Amino acid sequence: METAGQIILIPVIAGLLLLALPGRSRMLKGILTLLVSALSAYWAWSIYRLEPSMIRLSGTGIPGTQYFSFALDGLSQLIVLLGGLLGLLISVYSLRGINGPERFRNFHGYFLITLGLSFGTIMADNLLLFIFLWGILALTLYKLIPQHDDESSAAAKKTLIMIGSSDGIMILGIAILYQLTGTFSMSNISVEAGSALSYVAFLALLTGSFTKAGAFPFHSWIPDYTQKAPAVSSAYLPASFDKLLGIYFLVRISHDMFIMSNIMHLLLLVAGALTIITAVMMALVQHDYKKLLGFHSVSQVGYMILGIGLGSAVGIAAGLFHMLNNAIYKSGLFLVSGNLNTLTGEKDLDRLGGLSQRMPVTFGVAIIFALSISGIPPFNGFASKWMIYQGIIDFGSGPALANHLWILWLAVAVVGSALTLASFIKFISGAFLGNLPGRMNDIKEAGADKLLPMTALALLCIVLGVFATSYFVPRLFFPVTGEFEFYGVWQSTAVSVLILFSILLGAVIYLATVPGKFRRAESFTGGEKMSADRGFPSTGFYETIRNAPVLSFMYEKAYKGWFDLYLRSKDSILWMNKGLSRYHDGVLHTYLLWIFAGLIIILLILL
Amino acid sequence: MTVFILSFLMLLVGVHGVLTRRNLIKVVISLTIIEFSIFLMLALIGFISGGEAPILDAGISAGRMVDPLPQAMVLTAIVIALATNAMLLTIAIRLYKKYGTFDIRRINELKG
Amino acid sequence: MSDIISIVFIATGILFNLFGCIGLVRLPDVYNRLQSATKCVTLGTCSILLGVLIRFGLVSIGIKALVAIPLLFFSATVAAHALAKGAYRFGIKLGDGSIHDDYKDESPFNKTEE
Amino acid sequence: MQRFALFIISYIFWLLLTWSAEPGSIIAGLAVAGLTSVFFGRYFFQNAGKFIQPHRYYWLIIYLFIFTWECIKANFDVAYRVLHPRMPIKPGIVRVRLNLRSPFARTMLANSITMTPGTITVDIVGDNMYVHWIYIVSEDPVEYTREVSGRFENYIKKIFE
Amino acid sequence: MKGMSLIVKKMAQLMSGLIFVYGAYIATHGHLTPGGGFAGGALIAGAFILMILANGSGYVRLKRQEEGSSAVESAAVLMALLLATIGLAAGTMVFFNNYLPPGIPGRLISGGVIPLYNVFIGIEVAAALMTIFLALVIYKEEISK
Amino acid sequence: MLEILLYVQAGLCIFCLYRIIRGPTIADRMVGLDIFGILVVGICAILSILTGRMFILDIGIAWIILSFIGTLTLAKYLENKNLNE
Amino acid sequence: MEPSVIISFVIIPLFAAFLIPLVGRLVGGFQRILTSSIMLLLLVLSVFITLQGPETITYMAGGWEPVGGVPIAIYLVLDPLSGFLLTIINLLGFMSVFYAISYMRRYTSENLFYTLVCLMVAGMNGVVLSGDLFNLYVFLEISVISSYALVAFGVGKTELEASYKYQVLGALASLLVLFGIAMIYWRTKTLNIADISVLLQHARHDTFLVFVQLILITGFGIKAALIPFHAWLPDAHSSAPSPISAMLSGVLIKAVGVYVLIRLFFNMFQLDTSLAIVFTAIGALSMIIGVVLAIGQWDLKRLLAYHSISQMGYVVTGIGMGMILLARGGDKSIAALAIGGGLFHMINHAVFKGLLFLNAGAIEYAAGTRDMKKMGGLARHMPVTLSSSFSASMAISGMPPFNGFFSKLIIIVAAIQGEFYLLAVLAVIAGIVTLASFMKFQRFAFYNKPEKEPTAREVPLAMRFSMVTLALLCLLLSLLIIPDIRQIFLEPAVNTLIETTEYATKVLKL
Amino acid sequence: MEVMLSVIIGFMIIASITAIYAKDLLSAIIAQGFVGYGLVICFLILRAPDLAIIQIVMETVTLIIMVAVVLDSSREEFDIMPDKTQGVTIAASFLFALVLLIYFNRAISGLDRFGNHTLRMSEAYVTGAAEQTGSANLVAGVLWDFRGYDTLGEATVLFTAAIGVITIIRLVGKK
Ligand code: NA
Ligand code: NA
Repeated sequence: METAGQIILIPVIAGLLLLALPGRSRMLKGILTLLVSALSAYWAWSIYRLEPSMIRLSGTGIPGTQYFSFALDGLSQLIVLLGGLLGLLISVYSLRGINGPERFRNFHGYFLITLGLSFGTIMADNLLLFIFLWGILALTLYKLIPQHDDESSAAAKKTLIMIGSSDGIMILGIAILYQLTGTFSMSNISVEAGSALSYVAFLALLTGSFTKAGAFPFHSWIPDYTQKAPAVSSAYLPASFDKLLGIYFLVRISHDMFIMSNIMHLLLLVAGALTIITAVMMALVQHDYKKLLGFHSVSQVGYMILGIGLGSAVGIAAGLFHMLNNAIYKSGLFLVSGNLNTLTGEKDLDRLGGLSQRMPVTFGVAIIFALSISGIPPFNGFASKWMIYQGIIDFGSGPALANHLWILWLAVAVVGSALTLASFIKFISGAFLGNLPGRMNDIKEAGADKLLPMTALALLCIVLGVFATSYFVPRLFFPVTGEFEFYGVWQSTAVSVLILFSILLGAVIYLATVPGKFRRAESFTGGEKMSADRGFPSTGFYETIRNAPVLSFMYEKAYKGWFDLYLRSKDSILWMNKGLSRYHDGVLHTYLLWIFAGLIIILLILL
Repeated sequence: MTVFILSFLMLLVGVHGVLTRRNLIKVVISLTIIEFSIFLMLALIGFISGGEAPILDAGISAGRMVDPLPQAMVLTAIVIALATNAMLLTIAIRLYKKYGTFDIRRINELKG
Repeated sequence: MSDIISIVFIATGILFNLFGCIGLVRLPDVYNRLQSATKCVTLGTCSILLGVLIRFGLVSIGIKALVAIPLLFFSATVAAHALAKGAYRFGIKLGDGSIHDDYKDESPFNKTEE
Repeated sequence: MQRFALFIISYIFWLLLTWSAEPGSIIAGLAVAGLTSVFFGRYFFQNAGKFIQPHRYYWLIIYLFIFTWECIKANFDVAYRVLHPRMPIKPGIVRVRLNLRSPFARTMLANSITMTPGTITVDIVGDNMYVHWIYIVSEDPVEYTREVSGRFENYIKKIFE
Repeated sequence: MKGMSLIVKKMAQLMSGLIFVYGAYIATHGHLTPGGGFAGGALIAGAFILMILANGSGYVRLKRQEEGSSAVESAAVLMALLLATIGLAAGTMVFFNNYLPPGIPGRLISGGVIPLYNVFIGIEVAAALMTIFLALVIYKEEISK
Repeated sequence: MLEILLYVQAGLCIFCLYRIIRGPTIADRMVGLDIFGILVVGICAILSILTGRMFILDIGIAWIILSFIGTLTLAKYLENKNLNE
Repeated sequence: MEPSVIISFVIIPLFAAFLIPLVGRLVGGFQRILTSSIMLLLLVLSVFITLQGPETITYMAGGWEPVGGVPIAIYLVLDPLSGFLLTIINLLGFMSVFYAISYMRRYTSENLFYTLVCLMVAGMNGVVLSGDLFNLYVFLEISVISSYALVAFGVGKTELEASYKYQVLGALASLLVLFGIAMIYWRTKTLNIADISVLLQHARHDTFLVFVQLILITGFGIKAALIPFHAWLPDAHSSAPSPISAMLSGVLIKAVGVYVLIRLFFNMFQLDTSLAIVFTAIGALSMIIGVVLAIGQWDLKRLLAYHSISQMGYVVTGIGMGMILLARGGDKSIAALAIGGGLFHMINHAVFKGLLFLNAGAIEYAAGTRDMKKMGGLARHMPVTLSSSFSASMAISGMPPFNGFFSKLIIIVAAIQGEFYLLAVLAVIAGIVTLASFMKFQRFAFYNKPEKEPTAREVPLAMRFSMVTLALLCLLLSLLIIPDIRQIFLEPAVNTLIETTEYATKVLKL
Repeated sequence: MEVMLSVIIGFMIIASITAIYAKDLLSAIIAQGFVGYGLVICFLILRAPDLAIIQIVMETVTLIIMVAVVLDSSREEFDIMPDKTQGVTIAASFLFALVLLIYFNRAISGLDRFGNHTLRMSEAYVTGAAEQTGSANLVAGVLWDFRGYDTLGEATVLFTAAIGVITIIRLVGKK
């Protein structure tokens, strides 16, 4: 109980303290942050070791504490542990603060606040407390983007608007839950799906989880964020902590708070599938590697949702495991990208190349991460994806529509893996292979403080992959989901075939898309001239995809923001604004007319 | 009740003026007409048939007097109306200097 | 007795008022209307006030009427004069039937209205 | 002196208005009259000393009668012209020479002329007075001057100059 | 603002004093006859306005007059408020207490504090209306410059 | 008797209203309003007899004064407007 | 407590208002010091009174006791709801006046400014304390007339235009109110709200009452700037000097608009379902249309002004839902929740919207423009303004840990509880659009790259003080969610409305 | 009595319409003056001398201010400018008027008829209050004793207006 208080309060207080410190003492801040993170990780570990229990502060006699109830169950303990470890890793990486053009002074402070509040959010049992802390995280997320120019401030704005909006929608869901169950305590809520209200509540809470985790259609803040924020921020939040929280909450919803109906399962599966496909398609055509990673952050969420959407023990375990794996390799990738960015100052893959000689360690870990994310054995990404495939195949035996469609989910998962692979081949070859541009001759490998966490993460990728079935999955996830059977790791022909197929497909796509070096070509689609930074190498791509006119149409619309919920809503609101503003024509008599019209209408209603 | 209806009719005339006249001063005049009709209505409400003016005098007993309260209200309201009118007219004259017109349709820099 | 006299005065006054008002409606231009109306109505009202004075005698109310007469008289006079001058200065021409205008030379403003 | 005259007149006016022998009222009147003379005394009659010359009051009373008579006469005249179906009027503005010097006397003359039905003083410019006349009896300046102002001028002179 | 004709000027000088007296009469007799501070004050203002109308604005120093009337206005309404507050401060703890003896209705000195209120409000109203009027006149002079 | 006279006197207002509505010049309307003011003084006087109450004449006197000031303002408008233009 | 203390809320600012023109021109700085100190005094007094406990204090001006059970004096009633409003008014009044010490130095005629502010405060205090319909009208007029002048204080083209429109619509509203009062007097022959309440308690709900309620809802609806009666607000609130904008948006529309409406509809008339529905519908419309109108604005203060409409929509929706529930005889606890949410949002809105207007003033003071397109890059130069405006923006958008989050939360929870699902959804949507428009503000004012690097500097101390204090309040008011604190401040006010007829009982001591 | 009142109110309505529709602002002001003075007659008939006197005063003051305003500006209603929505607003206002008139008529049908007013709050103001306040004029008593608080507010409103006018009329607002 004391530990639970410490793990929340100490980082927050330390963070506030750091915010108050003057901006110059960066090293001091880094050390302090590391210290607090280590402490937190330790506390997280001890919390993980505790017996599941409820912690209520209402007995302390301090006014207002009846809302402060925390629940330690398997899930939250696990997530707290993962959070503690990830936080420690990132604090190591950001030890010396953030240098270069992206440096900004309040990173450490907000980092620690976010850390503490995340622990609170994960442990919270009272939904009001939960949404309260969850909402503050949106603000720290916003504050972790340095807004020094038009684009970064636009990205920050978009991020907070989307996250904040989802918070509002979650409030709606929470209110409905309260209406249905009469309690705010998550551990006491178990809603039978059926009434329209329960579906609305489910959808509302799902929105929150999806937005935080970055799933389709609420994903569009992630690419913008990752493109503009410093790599550490991206590694910290969109890649790991937001996923952690979002997926945690998704599990909470679908596993604990709702008794899922078939429709809910179908919904999650569709959302997962769409997330995988749309995001990876977008990732495929990015030139900005930070944005590319951003789209992959989205795409990987699809797998987690797919897994959790299955609803089976193996599915949920797979989802959580994938989340863990993703946090590891995606943080790693962001750190790699951060190294690339700070060392070269470039964001565009087309302007990089041949860095493998200059940055061998980075190159090595990047390959591990890339293989891992693409689901190649023996890395951790493979292990969790494989569990997802297993879950899907199991799922196929069920009676409902969603079960009958199992082959579709499987296909999406496999194709998604293949496309991921293709795009990471592009990333690796674009950044590390090929010719080294002349101006990058004197680039040196990053310092040990940067390399160490990356290497650690790469090792984790291997360890988690190799010992997945034998150690990690049973130890970590069985307490949460219950036990299940594995189909044997290498024996299953079906799974092996799938994996081989995906590797082949990925290679084919890559080769078809990138015949040699990337070209900078002005791209024209449907007569629309694309801006250079959004453009994609048209020739190579169209040679393969030419036969799919639907895809080209979709890409065109995607670039115009047709699938960006944010832009669409913005446009429609502004359209309404224009319409309404037109009637505020500045003439007094229009206003008088409204007043009397209103009076008459009210009269007619009242009578 | 005719008198009440008539005074309400006057109020409506004022409302009509407020709604249709586009001149700053005309709007003020229309508002004044509404004011008048409300004052009138209050005085009508307080009237008691055969009542005397509420001022004590030789031979006037307090028993048969009209209600002094609406009169006090109207008195206050008249002064308030005067204050409002003075302000409105002052603004109107300043606006005329700035915009060169009393036409409300041309005084619309603030919109949207 | 005084009642009857006072009523006679009042009736006469109202008669004068009537004449004045008819003049106000019938006469052709503003100067002529001023002529008839101001004078007749003022005198008529003075007559009514006299009626009041006679009715009550020299008590508070009668004295008020007495005080009111010169006040009314002077104010109406000055008002009529000011209106006449103002109208001319404003540029309102004498009516068609007018036969003489010596003031024309004094007033440089001959803007016509309506 | 001006102030004192105004004080007296104001006080009399107050007493007439209140028409009460209550001591409070009489004292309040003194205060009010005093204030009046403070605010407006400066602009009152230029030579208020004329107030204490009794013969002026004599002429004033005579004048009042004559004026009233003229008024009534003229009133009927105007009534006749207004009510007559053909409206026999010959209006116009005539110039009348003034023989009075003091501004106040001129004012009183103008007022008398204005209040007599049929004539209105339009303006006084220099020594000329312009009078609108509803029925100009003659085009001859001497004659119409006599018609318009001659009736009152002598009395006014005696009263106010 | 120009003055008006000689006739108007002379008559205004003659009458304004009487109008002032009448205004004072209405204000002080508010508890006996209709009127009171508001009507009386407006009449008093009328007396001053008449002078300015007739004689033109040149005859007073407008700015100083305006400031003066504004100050008088504040002082008068402050006095009225003080009168009302005295009831509170005097120990009765009643705001707007009529703490003077009521006297015999119909006499000038009656009604307790009411005549005092009327006097102060009369002054306030007169000064307020003067302020408004002078402000308009000053504005006119300023913009025509 | 007096009441009839009162009605007649009040009825005379219609003439003024006619002049105010018809004009034709602005000065005509002013004359109409001026005359109306004076007529009302008469109404006050008659009412004071009818009700026997002194203060109605107070109103009459106030009316005389204020209508005078009002008319002067209007006349002043006539005088000054042309000069300004 | 001595009942006559409550009269000081009116007398003290009036004394100040009358003294300033007299002494202000002789003693330099008198007006600033006097106004700030009396506002502080009133603030302390109102907090003190609130802490005294929830009893109702009536005070009869003139000391006239009821005759035969009929109240004849003007009643001043201090009940928890009035106390709640008093605190808001004087809090924001003090903050704005203190802010103005520096801000208003750029304007001429500070004496007039402070006089008018004191009058406005006196008027608002008078309105919320009044237990008499006509007295309420008189004080309402004092406050709105001074606000008319304050809106035009800059005497620029648009200021005057805004003030004119505001005045015409405001005058119309006042006339409707007066007309309504006349009608009520015609029926009940009394002006005392409590007495009227007793008389109307058992009245049949007939055409007369509908008509009067219609007139009053329109009149006070204009004052509260609820849609469709809102059109004057964006002009007026954006044209006034910023401390005044803060007071207009922060308290005036509440004190003379919403407060009176709820006081009359809950405590004077019988609750009526269809009226309650109309009231709520107006609130919901205001909530959503106001925010849609706001988001397209580029004039910072105009954006804020439109948000006032929207936020008052929240308040009215919350209270309206409670009204519907009570009128239908539904669950009182849910009604209490809804009304509590509305009132909570009322004070929250006062704080954060006041702060936002002060921020806008600071930005205008430093950067010389209100056009967000021309701003940018101020984050580095104005840290205090940045952080306080961020707090306020997040508070108004309903982001935790700021106060707005909790009030919106309560309103939404109450809406769901009361089965007003559409309203809950609308509230969420309005919240989202609010967030979007305040992110726009943050981005364009502080972070965007401007055409040329701004030379703005952080504003003077007095302005910073007010902004920082209000920003802290944005956080501290969150504590009102805690029942023990709520019991002191919010719940008694809610109970005043829930126990509709108790008002009359307590005031008349029946 | 009611007949005479009705006739005068009728005159006032005619004058109001004139005021609203006059093309010339000064004519409108004069017509409005007629309405105001007509109101005085109504007050006299309704036994409200206090109102009569204050109404004269205020009407005249308004007249003076209005004349001062048009003196500095144009008295044409406005320059020719076509108004597309004029027809709509006029039609709308007639509609509003019709509906409101109907419901006003229905609303007041249950209320006291003209002249049948009874007293509740003001009962105490009329009976025996003169002795208590010492004021023969009951309206003055009500104004300054029973409702002195209101009247102070009224004086404050006028004070506010004076301050407001000098605020608005300043030529320079910002340094
Ligand atoms: Na929100
Ligand atoms: Na900008």
